[in-house]
Amino acid sequence: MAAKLDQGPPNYKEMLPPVILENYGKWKYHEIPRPGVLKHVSETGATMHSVRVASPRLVSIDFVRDLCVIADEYCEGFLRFTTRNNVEFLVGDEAKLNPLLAELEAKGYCVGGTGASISNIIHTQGWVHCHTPATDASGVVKAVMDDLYEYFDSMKLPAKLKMGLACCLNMCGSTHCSDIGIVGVHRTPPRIDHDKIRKGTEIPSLVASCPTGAIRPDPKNKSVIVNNDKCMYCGNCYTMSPAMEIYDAKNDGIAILIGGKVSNARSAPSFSRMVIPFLPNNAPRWPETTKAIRDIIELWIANAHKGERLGEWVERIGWERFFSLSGLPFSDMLIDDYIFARETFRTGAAFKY
Amino acid sequence: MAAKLDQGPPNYKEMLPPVILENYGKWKYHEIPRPGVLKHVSETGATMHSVRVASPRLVSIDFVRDLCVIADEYCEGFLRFTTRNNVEFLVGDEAKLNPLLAELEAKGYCVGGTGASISNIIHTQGWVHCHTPATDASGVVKAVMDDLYEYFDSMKLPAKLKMGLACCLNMCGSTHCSDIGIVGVHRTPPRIDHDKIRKGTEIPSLVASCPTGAIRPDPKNKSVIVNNDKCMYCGNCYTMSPAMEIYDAKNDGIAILIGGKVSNARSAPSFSRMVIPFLPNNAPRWPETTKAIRDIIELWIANAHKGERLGEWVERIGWERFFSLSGLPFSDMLIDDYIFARETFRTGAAFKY
Amino acid sequence: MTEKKTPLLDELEKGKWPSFVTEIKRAAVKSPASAELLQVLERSYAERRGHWKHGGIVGVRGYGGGVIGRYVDEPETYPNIAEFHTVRINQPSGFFYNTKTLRTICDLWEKHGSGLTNMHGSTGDVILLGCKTESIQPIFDDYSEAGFDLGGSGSCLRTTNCCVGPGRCEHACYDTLEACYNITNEFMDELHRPMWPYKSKIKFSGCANDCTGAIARADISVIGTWRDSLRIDQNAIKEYAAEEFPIQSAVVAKCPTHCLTYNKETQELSVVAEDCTRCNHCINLMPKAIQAGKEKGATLLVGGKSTIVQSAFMSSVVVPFMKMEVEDDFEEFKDTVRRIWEWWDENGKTRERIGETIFRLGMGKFLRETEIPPVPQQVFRPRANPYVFWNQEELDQSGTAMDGSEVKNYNK
Amino acid sequence: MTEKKTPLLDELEKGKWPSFVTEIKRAAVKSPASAELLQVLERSYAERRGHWKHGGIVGVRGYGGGVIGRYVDEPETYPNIAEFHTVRINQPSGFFYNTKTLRTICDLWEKHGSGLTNMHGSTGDVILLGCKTESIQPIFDDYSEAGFDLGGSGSCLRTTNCCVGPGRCEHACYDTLEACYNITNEFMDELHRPMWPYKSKIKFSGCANDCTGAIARADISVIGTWRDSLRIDQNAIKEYAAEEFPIQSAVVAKCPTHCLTYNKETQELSVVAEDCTRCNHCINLMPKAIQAGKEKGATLLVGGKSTIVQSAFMSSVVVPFMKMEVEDDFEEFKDTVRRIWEWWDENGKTRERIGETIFRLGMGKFLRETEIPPVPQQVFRPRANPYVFWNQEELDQSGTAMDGSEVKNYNK
Ligand code: SRM
Ligand code: SRM
Ligand code: SRM
Ligand code: SRM
Ligand code: SF4
Ligand code: SF4
Ligand code: SF4
Ligand code: SF4
Ligand code: SF4
Ligand code: SF4
Ligand code: SF4
Ligand code: SF4
Repeated sequence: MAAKLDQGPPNYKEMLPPVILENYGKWKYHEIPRPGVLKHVSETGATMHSVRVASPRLVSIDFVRDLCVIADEYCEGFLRFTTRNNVEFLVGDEAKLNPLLAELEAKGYCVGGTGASISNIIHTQGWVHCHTPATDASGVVKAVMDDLYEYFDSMKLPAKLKMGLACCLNMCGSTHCSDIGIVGVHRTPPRIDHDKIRKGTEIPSLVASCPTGAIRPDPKNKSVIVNNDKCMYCGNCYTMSPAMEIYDAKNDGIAILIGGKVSNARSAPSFSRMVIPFLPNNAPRWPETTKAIRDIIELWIANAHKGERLGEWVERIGWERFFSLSGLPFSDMLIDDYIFARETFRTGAAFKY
Repeated sequence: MAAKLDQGPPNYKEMLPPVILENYGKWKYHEIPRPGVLKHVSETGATMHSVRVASPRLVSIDFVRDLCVIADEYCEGFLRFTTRNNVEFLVGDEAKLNPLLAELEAKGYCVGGTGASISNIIHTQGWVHCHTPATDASGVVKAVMDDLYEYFDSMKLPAKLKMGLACCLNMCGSTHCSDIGIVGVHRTPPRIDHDKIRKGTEIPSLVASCPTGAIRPDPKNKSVIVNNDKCMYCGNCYTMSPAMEIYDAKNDGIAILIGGKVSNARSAPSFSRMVIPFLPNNAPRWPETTKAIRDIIELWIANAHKGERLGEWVERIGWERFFSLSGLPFSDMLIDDYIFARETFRTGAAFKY
Repeated sequence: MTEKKTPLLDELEKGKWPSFVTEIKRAAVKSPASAELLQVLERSYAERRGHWKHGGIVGVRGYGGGVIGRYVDEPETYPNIAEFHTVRINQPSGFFYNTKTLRTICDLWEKHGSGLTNMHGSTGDVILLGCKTESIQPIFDDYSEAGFDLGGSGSCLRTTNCCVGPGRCEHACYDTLEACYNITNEFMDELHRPMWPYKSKIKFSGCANDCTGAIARADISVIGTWRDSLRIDQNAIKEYAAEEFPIQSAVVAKCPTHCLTYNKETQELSVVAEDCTRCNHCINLMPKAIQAGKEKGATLLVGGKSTIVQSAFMSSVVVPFMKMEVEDDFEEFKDTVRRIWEWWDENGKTRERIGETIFRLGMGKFLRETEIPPVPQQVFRPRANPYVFWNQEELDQSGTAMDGSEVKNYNK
Repeated sequence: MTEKKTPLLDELEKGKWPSFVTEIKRAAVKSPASAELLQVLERSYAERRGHWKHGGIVGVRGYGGGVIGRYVDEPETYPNIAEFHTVRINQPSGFFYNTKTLRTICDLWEKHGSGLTNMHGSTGDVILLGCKTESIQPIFDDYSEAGFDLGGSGSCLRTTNCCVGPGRCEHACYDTLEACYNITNEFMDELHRPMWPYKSKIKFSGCANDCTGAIARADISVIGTWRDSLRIDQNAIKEYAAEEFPIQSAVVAKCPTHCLTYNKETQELSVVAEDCTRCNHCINLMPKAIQAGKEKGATLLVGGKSTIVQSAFMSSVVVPFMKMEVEDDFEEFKDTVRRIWEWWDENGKTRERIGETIFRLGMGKFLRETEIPPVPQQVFRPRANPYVFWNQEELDQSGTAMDGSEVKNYNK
């Protein structure tokens, strides 16, 4: 049979377990009987348990097949993934819940990520597959989640904590509105391969790609010139042309942004804000990064009101106070100087120390 | 004697009444025994009464001389003006307070403007003296203050109400952070007098003056061309060159902005926001403007909490709710499309109707 | 190959969290490409840099995207991953699967590729990670036959995604799963054949909790809401009270608009409906007692994206409330979004996301030209500057077009 | 002249508020220029447009500003106001006057000009409204001899002004009157001889109430504050309580940082000092009981201005706390402001206010180059984008300057 064009994704209706088909749109409320387990109750009185299991996201097909075996046994052959890449086993038959949990435990699966916990980190390709990373993705995630595991399989945080990791400023990992964003950053200007430029780069597009106007054409050379003083190492020129190599092993690393959120609950969605401009790429376990994140989280735990997201807490106490409490050094690098800088300036004479 | 260069302003020390000299820096608290009268009490126990009197600001020297006569009689020859151009009689001898008030009343002076009242309107030159006005200044102020007089000589508002009027977008009247800003606006592009341009205008400066890049040089003509579609009638080109006549009697008028403040008390200083893009220049008494302002003020009075500035009230209930409560029409003209527009967009899914 | 040492990566097999290194090793058992990936990754860990080159153009007949080209920088050393492209397979709505489908994905991927996958990519696709150029068409053919289709890449509509919605959530204000499926099918051409200035994403969240992060991650963010008043079940409130749930401190005190009042005596909770902004907080905390209103639909927000080039943007409100009904085939949504894309297609510069185009040209112009009514819900607050554009045709123009030298003589 | 009718303006003599029309009429009795002003203004009211032309350059020997040139557009019809310039006279600190000084102002103005004045202009000057070109120098000479000096106009330091401060206000955290006087005298050259890209204004407010509107209206805004904890007099609190002053609802509940607690039993008010942002609200409401701390000074904010060209800016914090002491001659302030102006003078474009220059070039660069330490008080919040400039000299540069074609060979 020939391939069909534009047939679209498989129909989700075929992917729903019977308990969902029967109670579709009728869910009334949920409870979280224990970390990692959601119990949804329908208007009809029916219940469904979802068991959330960590995934490294970058998985082998054998990992997926293992999941299938479990789903066949306990979930009538159905499961789902979450928008944070966790696995959710959907248990229509309550009797199967405890056996499932036992099996998961036996096999070393990590159950958690519900309620006031840290769930999986949304992340990206890093050194595994992308061409512009300033850090790895999966490795940093692994290191950070190992360190914070106690907050994944419990629900003792002030509120949910959503983390994102992006290995470069393209920010595929949605770090810009995360409670904690881990962002791979370059710190040196691109090195130009003039030969490559001459071979295939569309110079006007390349020039236009630079947000700060650091690149200008060099007609004599049939290439371009970068004004290093204007460059802020975003790498967008490299996205446009492979001749603008941006990685720099000695100087690439990680920046930490905090306090973003996307839900509308209580407070409006907000951007994450930079609090640490650079941490080194200390592979394989990025100890500076894991420590910095843990310190921030522990400060939040110690100081936030119950129910207060990280950013809500910082906004309540004030960013200046966050810096004095955390002891993190403040520098002019943390002060915005890009397009929307003005709204960050303190246009008022009231502040803390 | 020859004129002295750079001698600076008269020394304020010679302008202070004895009671101030004696209690300088020692004031402990104040009370407002009645509208328009401040009673300041010093650490030393001394008191001083200040009686605030309205001024049209544009005054004759005879007006000033009249003030002097009063100050000589009741205030040992001292008085001051406020940052809102009111007059303040400084009474060191409490016994003179009531006689002063009686005389002021007899002579028809307006006493008020303290506490939770509307004080004088900071304003500008208008048709009296400036070359760029889109409306008059003093006349609008007179019409508005006549209408709102009951709020000047009482203190029954939820909070202070600070108004500013600027007769053009240069905004000399500090309307950009006022509870209510009255701003003269042009609505049509400049008409170019090419002869005048050729005679004296520096074309590059003229081109550079346009915030939206609407003006471009026309070398053939030795003049400039205005792209009317890009022009938003700010008049900055006219400030640069008299050849760019911007006034247009048929279309000039007034815009109303509300909700700004400058004090840091409770909430941070904030900009005024446009709620009415245009009202006609119905001289001599601008009835549309006086009514629009009264309506806004009465809505505020009816709905605000005690102590809540106009902008604080609107921010609490939400601007969308202000529009539904006030019945003022909302249009795309009220949506920012200038440099800092982005921060005004509602990046959230929570709002009222 | 597999016998080569990976001491640095091995460190990442320690610890509680599941290890991607373990997963690559599992794949490496069967796939020489995955084995080489392990080697090149170990080298990246040592050198602290990536080893992948810019992707060339690779693809599938009849499609303009769906595959990301990827080449290792030293093909001589790593011949098995000289080409190591990814194929994006459009996931089913809500990431629901039956095991049969999942196994099909695995089996086909075992046949053609590295055996490594991301379940899922950040946008939503099933990411088949690593295959040769020559395999791309066969991969597509096989998956297509099995009922799958490609996701998006390039300057097109990207793979849409949605939250679990009515499938398992009491908060869903519209059918996110059906919306995602139906609308994806509607826009097959836009998804598969890049035609726009840049990419455009849609994410469907069933309520203001926005579990897909739509407002930050999608150009078109569809967030469920309701139009009337939320509903309170006073009996259920009493049950919460009986369980000593902190109604006052956790719910009432944190309502951002202070529109809830709890009467401790009567154990009743009341709401000033017109003050509620539908933030969902109280419903989140007391789902048994509080629920959305009856008139349900969605808010349409536009412009979200990450940092490059003009800074990160969040979507902002364009249509405060629209019906999202299966019955009428999501007509209003489709019409509106078509107008929006058309406008962007005409006005956007190359590599300019729609949020940037709107910002550059002005929200007013955008609304006028897409015929979307301006309403105060679109802004947090009105403009602070008086720089209003006036439609000159609506003004008295009897003098404005005149030559400046004659200005004196008009307006009299 | 005076017999001419002004029916429209006459309407503005009605009503309670004092009438500027009446004032012009009073001046018109003695001044033909003011009489003509009345006529031209009546015409403006009828035609709804101004009748003044762009000012030419007029001035005083040895000064570059202080006078605004103004010409009527029909000099033939209105010969007495063919030239109708204003002279800006620098007011005494706090707008305090003895009647002798005021009478001198009046007498000299009666001699030379229209007899109309603004007490005061928006910036602070005594505005002498309307005189002929030939009178300007004599006006200056006479006023100068009487102890007055000109205010600013053009691209210079403008006339500074201040609130009443310690002269009559319990809130003053530094001596605004002396600061304004002393600092004005220090910067005579900057005030009188335009030398900068554009105008620069200073306003001195004694506390966070900002009664001069400094944050909105001055490039350099000096706002009084304190560094330690505010002081509460518990006895005075009890007196307020006795008078049934609503301490809880009016003060405590409106403290923006929720750092006040009122104990109704003991009638004591306490503050969590490190949480207080010194907004002044509680002090405003209970001045008998609450006062500023002991360590007083000012916050220096920079960049305020109105709408033209880049939008209105408010000043933003540059130095959170500086001493403002008469004893040391306001040294820190003067030094800092000199560095700030120098930087702006070097970097600003023509007609670019300092706030716009800082915005264009970046706050980081501004702080580095003026040697002002970066502190979190300068921002509401840190940057949301990761676009940080790094000082390349502080990095390991062993590869960065290389040619791109050799990139492969470095970083190994
Ligand atoms: C499964 C999932 C949806 C899906 O389609 O996959 C989901 C499911 C639920 N979310 Fe969510 N949310 C999911 C991602 C999100 C996201 C997006 C994200 O994580 O990137 C957000 C927005 C994050 C943000 O604001 O930055 C999100 C913000 C919420 C909130 C609002 C939290 C807040 O107070 O700000 C709630 C309400 C609550 O928890 O009370 C919520 C509530 C819920 C409920 C309780 C809804 C329900 O009644 O079923 C579900 C269980 C939550 C739990 O884990 O405790 N969900 N939820 C996603 C699980 C991801 C994971 O594996 O951890
Ligand atoms: C006389 C004057 C200062 C001067 O040097 O001339 C002055 C004097 C006082 N101000 Fe003011 N303010 C004066 C202009 C201002 C301004 C600037 C302006 O009006 O343009 C502001 C900032 C306006 C804004 O925020 O938009 C201002 C914001 C305040 C506030 C803060 C109000 C608030 O809650 O937001 C207070 C505190 C209060 O009233 O409780 C205050 C308090 C005071 C006190 C009570 C201070 C004191 O203890 O002596 C004085 C009497 C106020 C009254 O009238 O009730 N003053 N005050 C100015 C009178 C102008 C007038 O004629 O009406
Ligand atoms: C695979 C994936 C990361 C992942 O591991 O999950 C990814 C990978 C890439 N993204 Fe992305 N993006 C992915 C989701 C995102 C997201 C998140 C989202 O969609 O929710 C974002 C942020 C949201 C947004 O759209 O702005 C994102 C923002 C970007 C950008 C910056 C776009 C911008 O306007 O700021 C680029 C740069 C570009 O388009 O040239 C980019 C470009 C890329 C490229 C194609 C690199 C490039 O410059 O050509 C990456 C290919 C990596 C590779 O070789 O595999 N990717 N990218 C995600 C797609 C998987 C999927 O289809 O499901
Ligand atoms: C007289 C005065 C209005 C008044 O009636 O009080 C005034 C009058 C003029 N201002 Fe102003 N400004 C006056 C205070 C202000 C203020 C308020 C303040 O200083 O607190 C502002 C807003 C704050 C600021 O500085 O931004 C102000 C912002 C402007 C601007 C816009 C500047 C900007 O950067 O946005 C201009 C345009 C210009 O400089 O070319 C301007 C220009 C002008 C000119 C010189 C017109 C021009 O384009 O050349 C006006 C001369 C009128 C005349 O013929 O008498 N005037 N001007 C004020 C000065 C009196 C004094 O010295 O005391
Ligand atoms: S964040 Fe950057 S490096 Fe990472 S996957 Fe996306 S484009 Fe590639
Ligand atoms: S890295 Fe970014 S800022 Fe630097 S030259 Fe390239 S595009 Fe411009
Ligand atoms: S606001 Fe405009 S018209 Fe009015 S005085 Fe200032 S510059 Fe002149
Ligand atoms: S009025 Fe303003 S926008 Fe219009 S041409 Fe002149 S400077 Fe440009
Ligand atoms: S967005 Fe709302 S409807 Fe969708 S899963 Fe989250 S809570 Fe449920
Ligand atoms: S939905 Fe939000 S705003 Fe509405 S009542 Fe509940 S908590 Fe308050
Ligand atoms: S700013 Fe402060 S010190 Fe100055 S007058 Fe106003 S309240 Fe008093
Ligand atoms: S000064 Fe302001 S922040 Fe400080 S205690 Fe008083 S009201 Fe609260």
